Amino acid sequence: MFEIEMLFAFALFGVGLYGVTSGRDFLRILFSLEMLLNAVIMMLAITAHYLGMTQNITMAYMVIVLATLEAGVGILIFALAHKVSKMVIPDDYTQEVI
Amino acid sequence: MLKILDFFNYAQSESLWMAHFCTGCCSLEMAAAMGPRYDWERYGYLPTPTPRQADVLMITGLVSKKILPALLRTYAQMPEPKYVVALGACSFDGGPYNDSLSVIKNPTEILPADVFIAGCPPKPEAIIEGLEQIKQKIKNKIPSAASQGGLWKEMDF
Amino acid sequence: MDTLIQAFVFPGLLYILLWTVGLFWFFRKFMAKLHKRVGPHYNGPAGTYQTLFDFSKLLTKESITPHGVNPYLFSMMPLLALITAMLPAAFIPWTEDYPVVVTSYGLLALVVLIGIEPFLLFLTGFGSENKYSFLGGIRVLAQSISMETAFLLSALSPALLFGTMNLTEIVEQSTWLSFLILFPGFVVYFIALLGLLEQPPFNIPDAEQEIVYGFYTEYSGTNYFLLKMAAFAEFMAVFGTATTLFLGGHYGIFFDGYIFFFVKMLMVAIVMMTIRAATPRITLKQMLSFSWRYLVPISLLNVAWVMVAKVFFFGSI
Amino acid sequence: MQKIKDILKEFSTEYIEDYKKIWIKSKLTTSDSLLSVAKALKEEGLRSLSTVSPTDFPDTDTIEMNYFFEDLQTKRNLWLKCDIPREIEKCEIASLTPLFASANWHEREAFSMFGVRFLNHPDLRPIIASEDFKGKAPFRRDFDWDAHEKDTMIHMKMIVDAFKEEQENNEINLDADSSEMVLNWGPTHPASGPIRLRIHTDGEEIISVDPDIGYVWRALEHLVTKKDFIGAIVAVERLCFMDNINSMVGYSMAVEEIAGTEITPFAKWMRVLLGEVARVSSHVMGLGGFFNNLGLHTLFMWNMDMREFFLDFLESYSGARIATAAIEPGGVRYGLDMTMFDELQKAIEKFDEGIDEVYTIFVQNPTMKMRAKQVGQLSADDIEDFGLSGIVARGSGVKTDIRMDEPYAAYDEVDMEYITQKDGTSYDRFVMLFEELKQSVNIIRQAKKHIEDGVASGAFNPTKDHMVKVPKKLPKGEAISRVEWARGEVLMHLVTQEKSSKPYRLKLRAPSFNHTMMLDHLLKDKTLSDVPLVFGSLYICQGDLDR
Amino acid sequence: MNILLLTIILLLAVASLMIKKTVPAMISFALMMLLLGLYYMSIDAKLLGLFQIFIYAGGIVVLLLFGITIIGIEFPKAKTRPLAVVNALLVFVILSTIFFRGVDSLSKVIDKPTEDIHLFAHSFSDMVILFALIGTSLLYGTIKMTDALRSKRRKDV
Amino acid sequence: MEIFLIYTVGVVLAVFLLYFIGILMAPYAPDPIKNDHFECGLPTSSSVPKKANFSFFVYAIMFIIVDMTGLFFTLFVYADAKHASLIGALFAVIMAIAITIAMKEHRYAENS
Amino acid sequence: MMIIDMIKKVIRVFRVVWIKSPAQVDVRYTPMHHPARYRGQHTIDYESCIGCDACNKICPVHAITMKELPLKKQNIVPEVNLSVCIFCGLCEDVCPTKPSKSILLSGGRYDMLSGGWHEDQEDFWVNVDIPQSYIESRLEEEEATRVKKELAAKKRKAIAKAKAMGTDVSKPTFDGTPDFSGGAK
Ligand code: SF4
Ligand code: SF4
Ligand code: SF4
Repeated sequence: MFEIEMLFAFALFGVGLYGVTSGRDFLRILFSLEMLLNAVIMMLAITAHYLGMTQNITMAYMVIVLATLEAGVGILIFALAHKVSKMVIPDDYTQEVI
Repeated sequence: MLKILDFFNYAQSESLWMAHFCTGCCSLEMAAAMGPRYDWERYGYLPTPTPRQADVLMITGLVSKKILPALLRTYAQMPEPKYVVALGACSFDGGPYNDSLSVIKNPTEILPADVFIAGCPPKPEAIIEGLEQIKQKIKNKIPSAASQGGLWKEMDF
Repeated sequence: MDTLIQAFVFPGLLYILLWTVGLFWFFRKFMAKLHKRVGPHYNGPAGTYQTLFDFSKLLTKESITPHGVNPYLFSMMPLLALITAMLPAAFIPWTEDYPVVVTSYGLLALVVLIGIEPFLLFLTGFGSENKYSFLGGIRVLAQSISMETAFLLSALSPALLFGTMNLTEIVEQSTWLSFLILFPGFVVYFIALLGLLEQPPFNIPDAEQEIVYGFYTEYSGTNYFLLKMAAFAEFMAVFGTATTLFLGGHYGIFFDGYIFFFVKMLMVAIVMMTIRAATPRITLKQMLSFSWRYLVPISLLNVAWVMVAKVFFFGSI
Repeated sequence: MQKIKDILKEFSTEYIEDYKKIWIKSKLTTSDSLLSVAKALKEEGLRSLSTVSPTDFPDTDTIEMNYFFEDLQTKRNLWLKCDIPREIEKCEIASLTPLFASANWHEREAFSMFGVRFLNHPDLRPIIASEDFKGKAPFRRDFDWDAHEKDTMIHMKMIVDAFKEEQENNEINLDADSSEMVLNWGPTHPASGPIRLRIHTDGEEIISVDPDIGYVWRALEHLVTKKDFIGAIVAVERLCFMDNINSMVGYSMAVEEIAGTEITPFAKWMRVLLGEVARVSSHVMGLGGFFNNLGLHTLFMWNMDMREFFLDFLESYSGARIATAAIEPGGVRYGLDMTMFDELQKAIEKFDEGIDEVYTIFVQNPTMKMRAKQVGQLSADDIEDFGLSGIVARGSGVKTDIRMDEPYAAYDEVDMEYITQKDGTSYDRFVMLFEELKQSVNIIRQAKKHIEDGVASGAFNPTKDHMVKVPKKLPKGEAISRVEWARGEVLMHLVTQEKSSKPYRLKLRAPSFNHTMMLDHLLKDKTLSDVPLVFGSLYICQGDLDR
Repeated sequence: MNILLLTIILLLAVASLMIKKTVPAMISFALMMLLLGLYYMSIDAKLLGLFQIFIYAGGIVVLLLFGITIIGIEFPKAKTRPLAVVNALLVFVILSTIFFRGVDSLSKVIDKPTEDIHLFAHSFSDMVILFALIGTSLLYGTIKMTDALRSKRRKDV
Repeated sequence: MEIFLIYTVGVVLAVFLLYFIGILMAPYAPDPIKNDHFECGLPTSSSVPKKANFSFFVYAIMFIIVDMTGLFFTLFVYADAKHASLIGALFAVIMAIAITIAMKEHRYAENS
Repeated sequence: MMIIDMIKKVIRVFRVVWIKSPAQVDVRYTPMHHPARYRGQHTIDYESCIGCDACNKICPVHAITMKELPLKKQNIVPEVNLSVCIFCGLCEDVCPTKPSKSILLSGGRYDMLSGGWHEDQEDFWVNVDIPQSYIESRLEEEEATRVKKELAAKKRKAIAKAKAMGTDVSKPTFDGTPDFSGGAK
């Protein structure tokens, strides 16, 4: 079980990586970032469960906090960039932001 | 099964909600009927903000040409089953404004009502009495008048 | 079998239906009383059947799906809203031995479930393709984010005081002293509750005079019935949480029992209704600034107070 | 007064004469000098243009334009006339809108009703009249509305098409990629009544407001010309049913002036009494409506309870709760049975009981203050420029009240004072309503006492004195009468022909028309939440807005 | 059971990236997070699971909805890069290889509870002050940034 | 956990039961005008915008931060040492001050 | 401070709970306020009506139609379409009959309902049911008056003649008009 669930965590990481690198719109990029972080949380949780590393869960809380802050800042940056250059897909940004 | 249907029919008749729409001065007496002295909520009537949740549309008197499309559209946008009450002389033939340029002279011919309450404006007692008649109509399973005919079906609005 | 009964009878469907009908009746009657009116009167004793009829009628009315909307989203949302609104009932200790689920994180689960509701309401507004609904949806979003934080923080204060998030334990440990310590928290909770339930002065999302009926505008018939029921189930959940957390649950004066729980909930409802009858609506901007300038800092300070009180007065450490 | 005459003397006029106490009546020989006259008058201090009233004379082939200028500070008024040709192509006159902001909608109204074109008007679109009267002049004497009537269905289609066309225009004008939209506020709306505000918003923020009115247009001005002098009260009282007595008083005064009848003191006092009762019943509802627009129905309900008692008195007196038809040219319609005063006494007691609660709970309401003190600010300059009146004007500190400026009925014997507030915000208007309510009840008390004393001393005979006969046929003449209506100043301009039994022309200048004009001014850059508040505080009734 | 849950999660994750329409994508993302929370609960990390639901369904989704309402719900089509798939696959393979090579050295302890809820308050509580500082500075920065932008726009207009 | 799942399933079933009763009993008569959007009884005056002008973004960020604070307090529930409790209280006070200052700043920036 | 203020207001509103609502009467059966002068449904007294047509002329909305009677003097009697009438009471005011008006609104009924169809409203009349016997009796009366008049005319002629001839006229030549008015009701 342990191995298979870890495998899923890696797969989620892969999906996240795909989303970040495939040049989509900002919403998907944020999704993917969340997925990347969630893969990490998953790994932490699984190791905590199967290997008894209790402190990993506390680490996972921290990662959640991090993920949230990151989402906040990310949205902010995208919103500001959108206001300036009216673009939705980061690859299309041509103007200087602010 | 029939009993259940009867129950729902009874429920329908006892809970009439009005669309919030005023076209003329009769709505003043409608407000009075809502007020503390007459309090039509005692009988289960309730005004709702949108026609989407209403059962009864009140033609509150005067219907001018410009508001007729809004009236018909409001009626059309109410969900089935729906009923119409006409208040005041205006809703029959324009009442005191019969000689006027801009009122519709035959609102009930365009949108037939189930009950007409005469007066100008009718007393709140009369309004409540008229709504009781609609309750009776629903209990006797009489289909609403406007669904039976009327010029509104041919009109474009 | 037992759980089926739970799902359909006691804190489940039938109970919630009864509650909905009864609360709607009570609201109308009490509001009428404050308006110097009588309220529903001629249908059944003191008009008690009136709201039953109302709901039956709504259930059997036509539900309109406007064109241009996503029909699945449009009719799924009321269902989801009702389901999410009914779930918290499982966590609330109605009587001595009656939470369906006893968990050590009951409080958090309640807060989470109550917090999801505005998001669904936002989607109802967003999915209706109607301007009023659209504005209403956005207002729901803005309002819920400002009120939810205060709600969460004030709801946490009993847990912080008693050192547990198990609702049954919270009820068991509550005393007069704890009530006094938690009183500021209760006030904040109450204000946040008004905001979360969209009650005056915070009934901004469905402000009739501004944006016809907010996110309810396009809903009719069965869908509206479900949404309305969800709203009342939400009322129940929030009142129940208030009673559990701050007012000592089912504990009574001479004996304990559900009746006290009920009475306490009604008391919360009465206060809410009276506020509703005495305060006009404020604007979205004022609500936001009120919430972020006063409510949230006060709720944070309240948390600090509770933690200090825990150390120095309550003596649990 | 003399100064105005001096100014007028510089231009060529047919006559300059005194009319009533505070009016000057004059006629210009040509319409060309209108603009320069107006400019001079504005400099002199006549800053508000009350209304523009064309009268159609097919016999002499002219349209007579009547301008009513007012000076709210020193109470000098001017009635200026001039003739313009009647043919549709040549029927034009210089617009006064650049000088007098209040002329805007009045000129548009004259344009859509009489086909008078105003040169240099910034926005000369038809107003009030529905789409099917576009390009026609329905109020001209020779307009054949029987023929017009035949195509009602086609006209309906025109009206509907206009709505759809508007939508398409909006779609084109709006940036599809932005958050801007045009929102209808009304007519099927819980708070609006039959009016539509086209609100151009960006999210919650308002960019502009364009009131679309005419949803209850009944063409009352046209209607009265089809009824005889007594039957016309039926039309005039329907100006707005909230306060119908005072509008009938105004009309009756105009008729009496032309007929040269003097009514009895008892009838005068009855007019004061009934008028104030009607004002109370209107104000009480206005107070409730104001709070209704804030989402609080309690005050409305309580006030409805209070109002019923006043209506009871009206019903006992006249036999109808609302459509009383109780004032006729020549006096008041019914004699008075002194037992009716018991009911009035009950109403006053009820009022005294309730008003305290209203004050402490609602007028002093902190939430309401917080909201209403920030929006809807009108300065005294705005009031004069836009010709506002009634509680709106007094809320901004302008001392104007026809009951004292130009006392009619028995108001010269009534003991009363100007009530004003300083700031002119929505809150001040609300307080004004409340204060005036108290004032009105005070006047009712005075009038009641006066009548009771008069009856006791035998000066009045309540069953006989109420009417003097007014002849059925009036001589040729022209009169204006002003009354302080619940909502502000109503000006009636009545024209009669020789030996006719019907009014020839009646112009009703209703206050809500000017107040609605202010909406755009007040709501720009505010948020959507302020719409009902400001709308409610301007105390608009759609009945007299559209007429 | 867990495997099924995880499969659904993975599918939803892919779906949320692939669905064109915004709102359904958002819903599938939220659902995925919800299921992930349930999964954590099922492996005995209850608080973590609740946090997951709370933060994601309550916080981040709302935040993203904010973003959507500002930026607009309709996005232009993006050109996809086929290389990204290869890239992601490669990373996945490398990660798994590394993991499977070292997995034998890990010793499984089944009986120990997953969560120690007291751990945080015991040992890490001082950290929150750090968080407070970070949060405060973030907030301050945000306000400065938005306001700078707004005033810039105001000057432009 | 299982009880909760069964309860959930029961609730879902119940709600769907209600829904289907409603759908079965209700009449159904669509028509183009009825299905048009409600806009105060007139044809729609413009289409629904696809985005909102939202000047409240700051509040969203604040919400996230306070939400995180709430998360930390949830963990503080299990604090059983004096030290930890006092740290928590300090944390709350700092956050309160931070939000107050931020709001002041925000209002100042709004009004300037 | 504001919160305390608000709480005070809330408490004051709450005090209303002890006030009894004025809505205690079931208004379906009893009106709340029904003064003697209430202008409701018309009653038309066909006996006293003199058929002067004044009410028809004054009515601002043309609600009154005059029903033709086969009588000579009182040849018309008003009938009112309640759908059109606006209950302004002008017809009552103008009616010249004394002491009681023959078209009477005062004290009328308040609930006037009809079916909502346009046709239903078109025949929503206050009818005057004039029994045939009344008409007959009036006819006879008229006949009698006519006869009387004729006789009087004859008499006058005779008198004139007689005067011309210079005879005494103080005594009628014919007396005893038969009483036809019995059985009018
Ligand atoms: S019937 Fe009378 S009260 Fe009613 S709308 Fe017409 S005029 Fe007004
Ligand atoms: S009450 Fe008025 S409307 Fe009715 S019949 Fe008499 S005069 Fe005509
Ligand atoms: S009812 Fe009166 S006014 Fe009418 S015809 Fe008869 S007598 Fe004349």
